[in-house]
Amino acid sequence: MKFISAVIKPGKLDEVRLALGALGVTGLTVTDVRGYGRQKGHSEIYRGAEYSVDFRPKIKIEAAVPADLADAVVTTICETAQTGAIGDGKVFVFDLEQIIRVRTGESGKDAL
Amino acid sequence: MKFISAVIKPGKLDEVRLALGALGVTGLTVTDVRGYGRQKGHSEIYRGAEYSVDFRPKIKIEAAVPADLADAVVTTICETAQTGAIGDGKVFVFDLEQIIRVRTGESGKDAL
Amino acid sequence: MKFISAVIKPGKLDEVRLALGALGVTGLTVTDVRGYGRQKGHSEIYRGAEYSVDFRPKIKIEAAVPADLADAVVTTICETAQTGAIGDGKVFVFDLEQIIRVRTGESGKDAL
Amino acid sequence: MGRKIMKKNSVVATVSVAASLVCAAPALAQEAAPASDTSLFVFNSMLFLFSGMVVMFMAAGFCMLEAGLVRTKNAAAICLKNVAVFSVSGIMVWLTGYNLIYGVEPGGLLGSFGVWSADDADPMSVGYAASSDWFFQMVFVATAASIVSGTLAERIKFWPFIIFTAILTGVIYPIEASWVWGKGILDAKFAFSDFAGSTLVHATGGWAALAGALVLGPRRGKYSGNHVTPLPGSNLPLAALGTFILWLGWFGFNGGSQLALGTISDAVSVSNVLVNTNMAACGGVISAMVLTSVIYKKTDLTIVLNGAIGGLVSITAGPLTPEIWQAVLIGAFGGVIVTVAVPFLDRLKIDDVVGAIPAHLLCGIWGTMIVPWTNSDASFLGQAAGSLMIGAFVFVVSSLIWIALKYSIGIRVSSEVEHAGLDKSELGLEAYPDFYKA
Amino acid sequence: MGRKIMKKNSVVATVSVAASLVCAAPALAQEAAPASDTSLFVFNSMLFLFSGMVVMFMAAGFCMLEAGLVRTKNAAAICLKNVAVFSVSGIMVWLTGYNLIYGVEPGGLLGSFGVWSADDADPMSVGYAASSDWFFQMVFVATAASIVSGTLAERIKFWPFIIFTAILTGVIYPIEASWVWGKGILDAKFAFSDFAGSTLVHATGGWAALAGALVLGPRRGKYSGNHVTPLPGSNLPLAALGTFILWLGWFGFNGGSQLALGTISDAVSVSNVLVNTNMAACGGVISAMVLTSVIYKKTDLTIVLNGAIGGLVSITAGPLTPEIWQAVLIGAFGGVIVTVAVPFLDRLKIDDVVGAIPAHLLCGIWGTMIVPWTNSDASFLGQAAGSLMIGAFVFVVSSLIWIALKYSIGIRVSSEVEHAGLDKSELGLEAYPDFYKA
Amino acid sequence: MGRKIMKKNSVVATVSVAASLVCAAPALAQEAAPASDTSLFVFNSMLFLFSGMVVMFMAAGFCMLEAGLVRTKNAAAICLKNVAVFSVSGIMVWLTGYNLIYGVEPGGLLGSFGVWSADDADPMSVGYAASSDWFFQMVFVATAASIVSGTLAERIKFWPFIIFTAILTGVIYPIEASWVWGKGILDAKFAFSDFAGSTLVHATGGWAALAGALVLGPRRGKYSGNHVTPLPGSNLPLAALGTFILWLGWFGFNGGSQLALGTISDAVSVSNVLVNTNMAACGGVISAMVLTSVIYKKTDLTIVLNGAIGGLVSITAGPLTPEIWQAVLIGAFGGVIVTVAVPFLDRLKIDDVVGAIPAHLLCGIWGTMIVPWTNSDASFLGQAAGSLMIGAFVFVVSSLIWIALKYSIGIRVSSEVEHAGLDKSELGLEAYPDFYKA
Ligand SMILES: Nc1ncnc2c1ncn2[C@@H]1O[C@H](COP(=O)(O)OP(=O)(O)O)[C@@H](O)[C@H]1O
Ligand SMILES: Nc1ncnc2c1ncn2[C@@H]1O[C@H](COP(=O)(O)OP(=O)(O)O)[C@@H](O)[C@H]1O
Ligand SMILES: Nc1ncnc2c1ncn2[C@@H]1O[C@H](COP(=O)(O)OP(=O)(O)O)[C@@H](O)[C@H]1O
Repeated sequence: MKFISAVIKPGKLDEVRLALGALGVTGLTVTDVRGYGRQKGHSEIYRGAEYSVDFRPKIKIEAAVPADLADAVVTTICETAQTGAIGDGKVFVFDLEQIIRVRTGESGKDAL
Repeated sequence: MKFISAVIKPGKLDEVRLALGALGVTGLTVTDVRGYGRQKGHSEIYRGAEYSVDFRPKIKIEAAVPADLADAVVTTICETAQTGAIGDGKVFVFDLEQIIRVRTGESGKDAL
Repeated sequence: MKFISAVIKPGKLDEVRLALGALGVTGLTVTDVRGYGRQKGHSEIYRGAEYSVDFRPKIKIEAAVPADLADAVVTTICETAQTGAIGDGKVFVFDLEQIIRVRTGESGKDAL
Repeated sequence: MGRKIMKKNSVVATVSVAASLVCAAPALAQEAAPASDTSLFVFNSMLFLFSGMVVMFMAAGFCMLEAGLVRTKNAAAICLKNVAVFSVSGIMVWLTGYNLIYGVEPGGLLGSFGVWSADDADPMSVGYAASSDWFFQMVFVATAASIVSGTLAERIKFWPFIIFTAILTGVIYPIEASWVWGKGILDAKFAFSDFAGSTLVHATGGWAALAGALVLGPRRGKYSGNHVTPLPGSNLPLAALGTFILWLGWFGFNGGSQLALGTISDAVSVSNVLVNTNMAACGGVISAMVLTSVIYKKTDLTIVLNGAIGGLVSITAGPLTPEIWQAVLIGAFGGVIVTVAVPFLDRLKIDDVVGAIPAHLLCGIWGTMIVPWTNSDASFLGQAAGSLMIGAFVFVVSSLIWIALKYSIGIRVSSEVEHAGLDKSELGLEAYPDFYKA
Repeated sequence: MGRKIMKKNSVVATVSVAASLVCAAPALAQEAAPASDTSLFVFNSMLFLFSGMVVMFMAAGFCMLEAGLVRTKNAAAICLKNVAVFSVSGIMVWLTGYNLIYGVEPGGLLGSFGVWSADDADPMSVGYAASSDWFFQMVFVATAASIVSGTLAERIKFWPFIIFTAILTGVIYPIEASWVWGKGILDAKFAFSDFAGSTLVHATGGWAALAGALVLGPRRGKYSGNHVTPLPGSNLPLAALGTFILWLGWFGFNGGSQLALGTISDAVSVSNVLVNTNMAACGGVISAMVLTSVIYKKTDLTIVLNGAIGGLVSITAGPLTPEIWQAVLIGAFGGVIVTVAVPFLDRLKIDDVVGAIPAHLLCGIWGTMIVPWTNSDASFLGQAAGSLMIGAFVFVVSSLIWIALKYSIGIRVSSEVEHAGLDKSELGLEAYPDFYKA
Repeated sequence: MGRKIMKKNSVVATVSVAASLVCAAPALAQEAAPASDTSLFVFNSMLFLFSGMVVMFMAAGFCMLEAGLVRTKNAAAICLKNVAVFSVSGIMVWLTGYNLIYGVEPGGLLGSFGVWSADDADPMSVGYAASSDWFFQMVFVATAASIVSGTLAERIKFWPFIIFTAILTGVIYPIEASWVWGKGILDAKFAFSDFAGSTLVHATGGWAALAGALVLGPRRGKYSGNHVTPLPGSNLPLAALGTFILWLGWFGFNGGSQLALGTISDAVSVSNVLVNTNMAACGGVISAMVLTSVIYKKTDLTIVLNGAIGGLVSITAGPLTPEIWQAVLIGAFGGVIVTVAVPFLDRLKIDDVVGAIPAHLLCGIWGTMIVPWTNSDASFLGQAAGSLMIGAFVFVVSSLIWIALKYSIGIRVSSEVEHAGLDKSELGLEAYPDFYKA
């Protein structure tokens, strides 16, 4: 089983969710995060003093998926979350040792 | 060492924290997240227009634990976070290569 | 490739970001989290009733880095995030199977 | 320049620190040329209209205070209730309220039911426009009703609450008010004195709220065993704004209750009322501020805001007769009551979300009982009789209605709705949808 | 005690429920000694000044209502617009507005251009201070302008909006207002009756907003195919506060429009106006509350707030003549209009962020057309003529200006700016920087 | 209909654009029948009471402005300070303030210490109710005190701040005000003219704030080397609301400072004062809006709000005498001062959280110095003398008190408390506990 974590632009969440759903990903967990990277922040002026806002708002999507689906998931995220502009984000793939469904205690693929 | 990440219902945090503490888990990190899964969102009406709120508020709990404690931790989370209703959440278990305590630089079990 | 996740005190974010940048870490993802650990919460009084606030605000920093940089990153975080007081936080090191840049589809080191 | 014009000939008078009783003014005023009949009529009507507008704005004050002291998930619902309360009050005072209050026989117990309409057939003998008086009375009723929503917030169902409000404003309040302001039994038999409504408005609202709180029960999660879990208010700047608005409105509330402005004596009285009203609020703030700091080592803003309200309610039964130092003390003791009673109610597991029972009910009783200290026309016995009679009537009738509602349509939302918040469940929206909630 | 002083000799009058027509008052009032010339002058000026101040505060009401109904990322921008609108209005009414309104020939179409200055050369024949009147007229113009900003929020560029505001307040409003209040063509030829401006102020603002909404287009993401995606308001307690402030301001708006206070008849009229104004708002709230609950099974606070405004706008054309039950009904129908029209506009893909078109335009037309029901001096034909003529003029001229602005300097921010929010892009800051936004 | 009643006979007067000097009015007014003694008394008292109520509401305005411009972690603390300041001011003006102001010998330097009480023994020679005047003076003192809390926000300890407030309102302000409004030295020797308090209230508050800012030092993290790190305000809609409330309150502040309303001349003057006050605010908004847009390519709402205040403060020393265009210019220059001075103070590393020093101190000086432009009774020399003498007195005494407090009980919270925020540390709660903070 793989655990896929992707940092994407906030406006892309709905598209990605729908595309992953179509692919058979049954669940997602989403977190609001701030990102720092090649895409530079912007500067704001407040009462005449300039300051730079280094971090940009991003969305982190996490999904546990069967190992055989992992590649497709990664590709789908890349395709749907792409705008082509700097700051589109990253996808991280981890090995997932175990997953358990709280409600039933089922584990592994059954827990998805 | 294992890294346990659990997505649970917001109302269950206190119970889970107390149960894990009793088990000997010394620390936790908590994040507010939104979840999407079998448990469907609900629809709201704002000024006569219906819209669906797809994501439900969830809480993510993360704890690094010694490998031998991992199973007990998973079981405890499942037991205390369970309501029996859809949307109770998942527990993910990862392998943790290393953990270091910032304050002292201690690593491994000593850092817990 | 390694994935480093650090929980630190909120006031230390800027320092850590600058130090990591100097080290060659090109990107970071930051999440606001709440931590529970040795550092106890505090109690507040609202309208004459005391209650304990168990969780303390913390910042989680995540960075994917080349394996050879991992140790330096961990050390740098520990050094810059340290105040010496309880609650300085932890650094977790995970193995990262894969990283992909959404914009280009590049993977591995090229994606950093 | 402007500052000087009048000071020239007034410097003697204004610097005098000799305490001349304000009651002296009327006597002297007779010498001055009186205002014409028309001017008198206009002054009186203006006092009602202007004061009424300021009191109307208290609806916004209650709304902000309550919205600031509930949790985010119930903030829109409490705003809805406040808007609805003011609207329902207006309708009910028109339909039955006004004529219940003023249609009572001298010394009587129950006025006449009937829709009100303006009668200006004989304006000079009345001395003010009929509608100006109605407007002023109406906003008072709305004030009493606003008190209840705060106490019962975060768990009461919307429509049953509205039904109760209609009965409170259309029947309960008018009946008890008729006993005093309508020259009914309490006025005739006990010379009960309540200038602007410490008892008639504030304690009445407080009794209705207390009855509701007892029948409804506390919010889930507030009390477990002997432990109290605070459920902190979500937007304290709004609560502070609400308090300032109420403070402002109180000048209209107490000042307008002089009911006349066309003579020197009335103008002096209104002025004295405003000063005493303000000083009592200052007293309430300062005593609450000092006391919370001493007891808790922290200065709890929400208690201090309640202290301001407590001071204002305390002076409302008799804002004309005290010397300033007396007004300060009366208000300051109101602040003490609030500071002590808020945690005490929690001990009794009576869950009053915004502290309305301490501020309006307890300070209302205190303010009523202390009137004889400064006003020899009132007696402790008469005041006690009025407090008791009105309290018993309002509490019993309110309890019966709450119980009837509870066992018919139900007054409390389900535990799921309470957990999710009334905003989502009853209104279908959120008060602050963009903000991430902890 | 206070409560009783005047009640003694008024108990007969006030409890009477016989419906005497308010028009009876003037006749009787003649018998009373009139106020002196000076008192009359002061009363009239005070009415203007005090009402004007309360109406000025409506600027804060609009600001809060709109800030509460936009998303966080545009909340500071809408505040900026509201502050700017009030300032620009003041300047324009001085430069051209006032003399366009009152410098028109009797029965004419266009007043004179010219800067206003106070002329108090012959105070007694005028009857009030020139500046007091100007102040009152000025705040009316600002009200009309405030309506536009709400509809066009979250996507319009700041400076083009300011240019439009200057033209609206300096030229468009003054010209149409001159036709009625300046005794121009609509007053002379059609006896068009609009007491405080259902058409002259509110529908005018609404037409200008509608023209703008059509030229500007909806916010991105609001409509896709036949699907409407709500973009919920970010701070509903502020929206409730804004509504209460507007409600308060309306007492000055309608009450001050009696334009005189120095006689018994005028004092009675102002009082009746206030009561009817309040009752119409109550009606609007209650009908919107019931209707949304029935249709959607939820009580949408934002619609209820619009209902209050809708009720107030509906009564504004004729707040003096209705009986109370008529005022309630007129307002209640305003609440119905709002509840139905808000989703209807969405069907037409007209994106009105705060519901200003239903509340100000549609209810403005309704309020204007219903005047003849209670006021025999007005005719349905005359009212229709005025509504049409003013509507056509304001809508056409506004559209032309919006189009001219669109194809010259542009009126709409880029899609990136709209996505990021106007606050960051146009103001360089955030309304709530500390809060984490979902 | 309503609109037309009076316009009939006034159309000639109101459309005249000939600029007749307002001073002409008094002369003509003599012909009209005067108001009766009683009406005069009531009008004057009403002016004080009503204006006083509106000025009292400025306390809410300051509270909202400041709560909006601090960070969330200090928002409840600043609300507490504002409530406390208003309460302490009321007590101090009663205990010592009023008699220090008006108990001074003509031409003198120091009034008498003594508790105030109302003396209405000879109402007709005074011409207004004693309490109405006291109420009006009291709210002025509270205004001066409110200025200080904004500048020193987010780092000052609560109780030392309260002690300073008590001294400022009970001693410092009263002494300097006695020199002018009490007919002391500055009035007698320099004919110093300050209609409503550009210097006496606003610059005084500003000097006290500046002294405090220097002794207290900037917030941690604001300045590092030559770099300025903004610490943005957390709730700009509240700041906008506060500004509108202040704007409204200013009509009472300046209008009430005419001190009389019972003659045609006074009614005209109050009206002119209101118009000029409004136009100066418009000028301040527009100049700040244009200037920030030109300099920074962004229209900074917070500067624009300061611009409104700056315009209002600028006109306060002489709102009666300017023509409208002069009022606009005086206010507009106030807006320029604010826009330029805010970043300039940052260069000097004087940390003024809400911009009170530019708006109240600098614009207060500007407003005072420009009086002779429109008022020939004032001289530049006299104005300069007054500005200097009051400035030196207030600044030196305030500095001494701040220093004394600093080295006795300490005035600054620890760095941990500052980091955590005053709300948690001094109040034990949070202003917005439900919201997740970035
Ligand atoms: N090494 C990294 N570790 C963790 N997150 C990263 C890393 N690099 C980038 N990110 C995340 O990805 C986002 C986009 O990265 P950025 O370098 O700005 O653009 P791009 O991926 O298009 O080159 C960042 O805002 C940050 O949240
Ligand atoms: N595959 C997944 N990957 C990551 N998070 C998931 C996944 N499936 C579910 N979740 C998280 O678990 C929560 C509960 O899952 P859901 O399917 O609704 O109920 P249940 O676990 O009871 O079947 C979701 O809201 C989501 O946050
Ligand atoms: N076992 C753990 N798993 C996950 N997070 C932890 C764990 N222990 C501590 N933390 C995080 O690290 C933070 C600091 O830990 P704490 O024990 O308070 O201090 P210290 O690390 O200085 O001993 C906690 O607030 C929590 O967020």
